[in-house]
Amino acid sequence: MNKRASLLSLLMGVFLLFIWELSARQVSELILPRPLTVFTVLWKGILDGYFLSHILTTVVELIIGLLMGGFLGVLLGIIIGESPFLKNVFSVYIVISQAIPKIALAPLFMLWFGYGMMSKIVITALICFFPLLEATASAIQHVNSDQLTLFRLMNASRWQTLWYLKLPAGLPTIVQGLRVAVVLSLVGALVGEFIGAKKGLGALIIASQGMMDTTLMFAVLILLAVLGCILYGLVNILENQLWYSKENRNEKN
Amino acid sequence: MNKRASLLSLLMGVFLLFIWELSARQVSELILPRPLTVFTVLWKGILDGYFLSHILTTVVELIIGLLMGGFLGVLLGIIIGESPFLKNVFSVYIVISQAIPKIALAPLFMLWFGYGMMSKIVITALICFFPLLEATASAIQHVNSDQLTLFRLMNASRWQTLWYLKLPAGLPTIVQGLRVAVVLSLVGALVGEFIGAKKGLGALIIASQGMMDTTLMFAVLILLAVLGCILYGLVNILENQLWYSKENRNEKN
Amino acid sequence: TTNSLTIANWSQLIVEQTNLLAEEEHGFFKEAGIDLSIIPGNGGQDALKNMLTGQADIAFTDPGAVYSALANGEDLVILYTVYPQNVFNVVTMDDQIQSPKDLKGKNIGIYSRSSGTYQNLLVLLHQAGLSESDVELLDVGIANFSPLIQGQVDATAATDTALVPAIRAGLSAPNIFEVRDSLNIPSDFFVVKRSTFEEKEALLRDFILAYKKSTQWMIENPDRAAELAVELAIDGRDPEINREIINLRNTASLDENGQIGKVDIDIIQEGADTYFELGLIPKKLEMSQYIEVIEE
Amino acid sequence: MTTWIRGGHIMELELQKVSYQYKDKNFALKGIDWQLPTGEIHCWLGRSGSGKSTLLELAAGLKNPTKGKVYHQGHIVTKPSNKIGFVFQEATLLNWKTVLDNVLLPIQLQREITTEDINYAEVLLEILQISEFAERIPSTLSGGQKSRVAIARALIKKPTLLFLDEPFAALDIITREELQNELLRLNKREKIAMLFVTHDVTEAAFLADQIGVISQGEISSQKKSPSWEETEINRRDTQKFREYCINIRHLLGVEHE
Amino acid sequence: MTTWIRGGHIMELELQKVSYQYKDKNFALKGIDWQLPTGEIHCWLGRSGSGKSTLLELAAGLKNPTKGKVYHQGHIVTKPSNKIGFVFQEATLLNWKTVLDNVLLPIQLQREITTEDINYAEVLLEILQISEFAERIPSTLSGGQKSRVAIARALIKKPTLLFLDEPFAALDIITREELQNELLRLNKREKIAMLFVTHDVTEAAFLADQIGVISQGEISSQKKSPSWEETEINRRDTQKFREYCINIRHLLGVEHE
Ligand SMILES: Nc1ncnc2c1ncn2[C@@H]1O[C@H](COP(=O)(O)OP(=O)(O)OP(=O)(O)O)[C@@H](O)[C@H]1O
Ligand SMILES: Nc1ncnc2c1ncn2[C@@H]1O[C@H](COP(=O)(O)OP(=O)(O)OP(=O)(O)O)[C@@H](O)[C@H]1O
Ligand SMILES: Cc1ncc(C[n+]2csc(CCO)c2C)c(N)n1
Ligand SMILES: [Mg+2]
Ligand SMILES: [Mg+2]
Repeated sequence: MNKRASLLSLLMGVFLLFIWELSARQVSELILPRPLTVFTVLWKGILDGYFLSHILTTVVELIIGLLMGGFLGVLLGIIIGESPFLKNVFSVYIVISQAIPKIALAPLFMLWFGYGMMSKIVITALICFFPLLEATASAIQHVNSDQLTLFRLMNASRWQTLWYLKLPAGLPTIVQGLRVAVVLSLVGALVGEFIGAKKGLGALIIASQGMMDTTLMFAVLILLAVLGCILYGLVNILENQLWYSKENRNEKN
Repeated sequence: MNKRASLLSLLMGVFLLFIWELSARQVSELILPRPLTVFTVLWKGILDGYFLSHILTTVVELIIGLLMGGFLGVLLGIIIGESPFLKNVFSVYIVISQAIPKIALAPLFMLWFGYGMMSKIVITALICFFPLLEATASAIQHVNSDQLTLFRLMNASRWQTLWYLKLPAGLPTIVQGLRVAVVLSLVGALVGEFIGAKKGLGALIIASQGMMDTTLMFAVLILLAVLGCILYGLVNILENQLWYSKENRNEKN
Repeated sequence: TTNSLTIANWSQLIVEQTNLLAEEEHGFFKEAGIDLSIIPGNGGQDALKNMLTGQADIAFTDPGAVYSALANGEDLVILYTVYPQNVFNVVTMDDQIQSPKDLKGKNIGIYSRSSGTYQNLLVLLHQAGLSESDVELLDVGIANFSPLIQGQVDATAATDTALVPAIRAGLSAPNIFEVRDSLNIPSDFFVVKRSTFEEKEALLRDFILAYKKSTQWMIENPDRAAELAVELAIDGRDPEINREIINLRNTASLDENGQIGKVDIDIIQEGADTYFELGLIPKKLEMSQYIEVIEE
Repeated sequence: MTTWIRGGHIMELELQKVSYQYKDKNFALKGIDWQLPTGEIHCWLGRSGSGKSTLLELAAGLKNPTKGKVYHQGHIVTKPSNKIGFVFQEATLLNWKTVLDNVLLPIQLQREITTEDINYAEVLLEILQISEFAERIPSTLSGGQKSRVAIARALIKKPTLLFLDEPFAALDIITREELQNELLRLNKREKIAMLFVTHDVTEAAFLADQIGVISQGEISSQKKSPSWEETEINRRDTQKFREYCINIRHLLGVEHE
Repeated sequence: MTTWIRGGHIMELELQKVSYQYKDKNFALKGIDWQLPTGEIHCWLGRSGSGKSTLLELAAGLKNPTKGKVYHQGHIVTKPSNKIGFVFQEATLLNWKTVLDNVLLPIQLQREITTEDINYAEVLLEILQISEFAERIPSTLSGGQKSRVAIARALIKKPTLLFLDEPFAALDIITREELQNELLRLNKREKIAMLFVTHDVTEAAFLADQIGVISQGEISSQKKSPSWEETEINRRDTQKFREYCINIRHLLGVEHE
């Protein structure tokens, strides 16, 4: 079954490559280079290590940003999910933090966090914390009321109810938020690098645009796609370690 | 209670304005203009109708994009949530669609969807469908197994189980996805306008940068913030119409 | 009969292009039987690409983009030099820096590595015997002059028009090195695909003539243009700034001899050679192949 | 296929050597045979964890046997048919629907709801003494009220075969006995066959035409009821009934009366 | 505060004119008085929906009365204290913990779990006949097994006051009676006071020192038990016990025996 899906997925990939090839024939190399050209450049760049430092830079920014943003997201999500009062106080500012495009504030980020990795990390964190915040807050708010009564009975403190009930019960929803956050963290790191970076896949995209080296740009896009899939896959692997995925497996019969 | 929260929220706003004023005094007008200057420009621009057409353009793009993206997100979320097989087939391509920065593909979007509103709408839809997809898929997958058995007993078709069980039961999670999607749709419309637009708040940001008119840009950012809060508020109002928020109210005593 | 033509612009519809935007009032192109539309873009490369995809007939773009496209095998025709004058510069407030040579070892801000500020800075450095490795470049994005004001960089690469609001915002006693004083590569061209040129040569000629007329109009009526820009240009809120910008573009539109739109093959060739030497394009170009001079 | 008529009875349900194992292999039902003729009520008793609920789900087609076969009216069963009703051990109501809508749900999934359906639902709620809660949300009901909503929901489609898993466990004696009477009446009037799991010996004695005791995944004994002459309501007070109850207790291994 | 000693008894629990209304005002408990002396077992009976569960939650401090007061050992109660145990009508187990961890949960929330705790949990599981399921996930248990896990969880903290809401409803007679015996033994040994809601008259008769009948939000009658001379196990077979049961039935309004 899983094999068949992988096969079909592969087939779809081949089909998309085919579409790509066909479209590429219609337009200039500068707009859409052919798959083969792109993969050749990609392969060369991988072999001679050209991409390595850029990938590393982006990955580091992304991971640190994701950790910071993830932590912040879960934390704020807990606060907002726990206290309707604080929710009313903060949510406007959280929404504002998302509605304002980071690119527009680039000079401030650069001023506050310098031109190095830090500003990229901050932007990544800022972009990816929101889905986790919403997921966590929602998960915490929609707990089974019988279980809540049980915890009240056991005289559980707020923290205990959170830790032993709300968070484990809300895990599926939180992981779903993480899945979105992980993908957004890639976008975040890239946006950060667009603003002014010497290294990183985002910087490479900008540089390739300057030289109108569309082939190189597409090679970078493929790297990004692979990176995105790896990150997403990691979340899936993590999820498979969690109790509820085992539970579901048990129940099916 | 709610009044106190609003008050505190307002106080926090005042505090942030204060910080803004202090920071603005430290740096050049070009980086961070003073609040008063910004609000003056904002107020003038609103009074003389300067912002109107830009706001309208962005709002139209955003709403159509959100509707399209929302529909697509829920639909794909359902498909992926319902069929682990199709999930395995598609999820790689969905992640890729998110991992690749839309800005890099600007000429292709222009080619396929024209340089008018359509390309902005498509980008908006593409950016905002993902959180809804993940939320819907997750909601559908984590349904109470007793209720599922009940529906099997009643000989419910797949669609009925979806419509009468999985979707209503998953509504809190889906609305949470919508909350993220709505905010991302604003980002999407903006990104769409960054790649080349004659009108819209995104176009205005780019223009203000060209003029080095940071004050104007901040006025636009404030408009964006307000727009984001309105959208988010609308989702909250929508949520309050739904059964589960009433339910929760009932249970508290 | 009217024929429609579309320009792929390197930017949105901005003040410096008021001559194009004044079409409604003055109908320079309509007179020539041309129904003109303009596609906004985000950079010269975008403009060129939007033209290459067939979205537009003519690209309003910078030499860097044209050289790159040619080096990548596109067959283009340069019809017209929109701004014979190079409008890029390097600005510093450091008294130690008296000539481009003094930039050695300094921090210099650029917009981004895909922008004209980068390419033209390299040209300036090259003419001063320096290279990219002799300086520390900082992509400051839209921050433009702010890092300079904040002291985060020693100099910043910009354009003449960007300097206008900066000086108004209090950029004091700047030391300005104009790229045109080193090597006056033109700022922008009208470029078409060769196939378009062959198909619509007559129409393109009419277009160029109409464009020249519009430029002439703006040179003659800068005040009216500045007024019009308030309505027509997305960045035209302040008529005074408009006026300054229009003046700058009016100047840039004229070559050394005070002529509008003269195509100078030699400087275009020299530009291509310099771009190749700087590694900005991967091969040498024979530019005369790609230039069709439209005479009146 | 020839097996569904036995000794002149039409079999509503037949289990043939049904075996079942949960994935974790901690528990197994082993080769269970059972026949439920049309219109009869059979009760299964047995210790907690002996496999009653599992067997009921197998009989309803909710689970598929690892070995053996299940027939409804002579047709092999692989999934629940539209002619059955099932009262689960846990009420399992939808909290986003009113009580009435919960009851009508099985109809809603099959066809347009008519006023007749609504009337019938109201009759059922009346019988189950919960009509005043028709517009309530299930989460505001008491335990016993919830379990009665689930019973109404199982009856709404007028099934010919009804499975009940301890349906009255959360009810007081009076309600319980009233509902037992109603169930018996329904059974006689509509000829609904019922498979009824209970821990209450009196209940089983009162309702069952036949009793089965399930013990560690096997049918350890079964017993036909005596034929009753009295009307149902009074039956419970006869000596014969009491003796029958004691009989069943013995089958279950209860030592005292 | 002076009210907690009455006639020489120490009151473990006292309800003083307790009234309660749900938000939707469909149901109300009206001015209920009750006293549970230390070490006694009191049983509440009553029709489904009469307010037993609500009253139990009020008595435990899970709900706060609209009017009136609740005292535990003379102290006014506004939230559940650490000395009580509660078996809810629905088991409410955490599916991400094993049975053993579910049982140990109340300890875990209070302090570090010791080997003694684990040993005691295992003893409880043994008594409740579910030790073999210690490492299982609750969702794989039968209805009766789940309800027994909830009982073990309520006992793990060795409460001095125990509330039980139909705890044995899902159990077969044998297990049920065995657990009744255990409960009584526990009560005698540890002097745990218990408030026990049940629909089973025999159960109430067997366990209770005093019986209360709740009817439409009020205590309609109450009755002290006779004093028993025999050992518990045999009590159920005596004529006196049977008569007492019939007595209770009459209190409930059941007509036949
Ligand atoms: N959350 C609630 N909101 C409104 N009414 C409620 C709520 N919970 C219970 N009720 C009503 O209060 C009454 C008493 O409920 P309670 O659960 O106390 O009954 P009970 O005696 O325990 O019944 P049972 O024997 O069926 O468990 C019932 O009529 C019920 O419908
Ligand atoms: N999903 C499951 N996975 C593994 N084992 C299970 C599962 N469900 C039930 N069991 C086991 O199967 C046995 C029979 O369970 P079943 O629910 O049929 O018992 P029962 O006779 O209905 O008991 P009760 O009277 O307590 O409801 C039990 O020992 C139980 O632990
Ligand atoms: C007068 C004038 N000013 C600025 C630019 C902008 N520009 C210069 S080079 C380049 C390509 C990379 O961005 C762009 C967009 C221009 N074309 N013409
Ligand atoms: Mg069972
Ligand atoms: Mg109750």
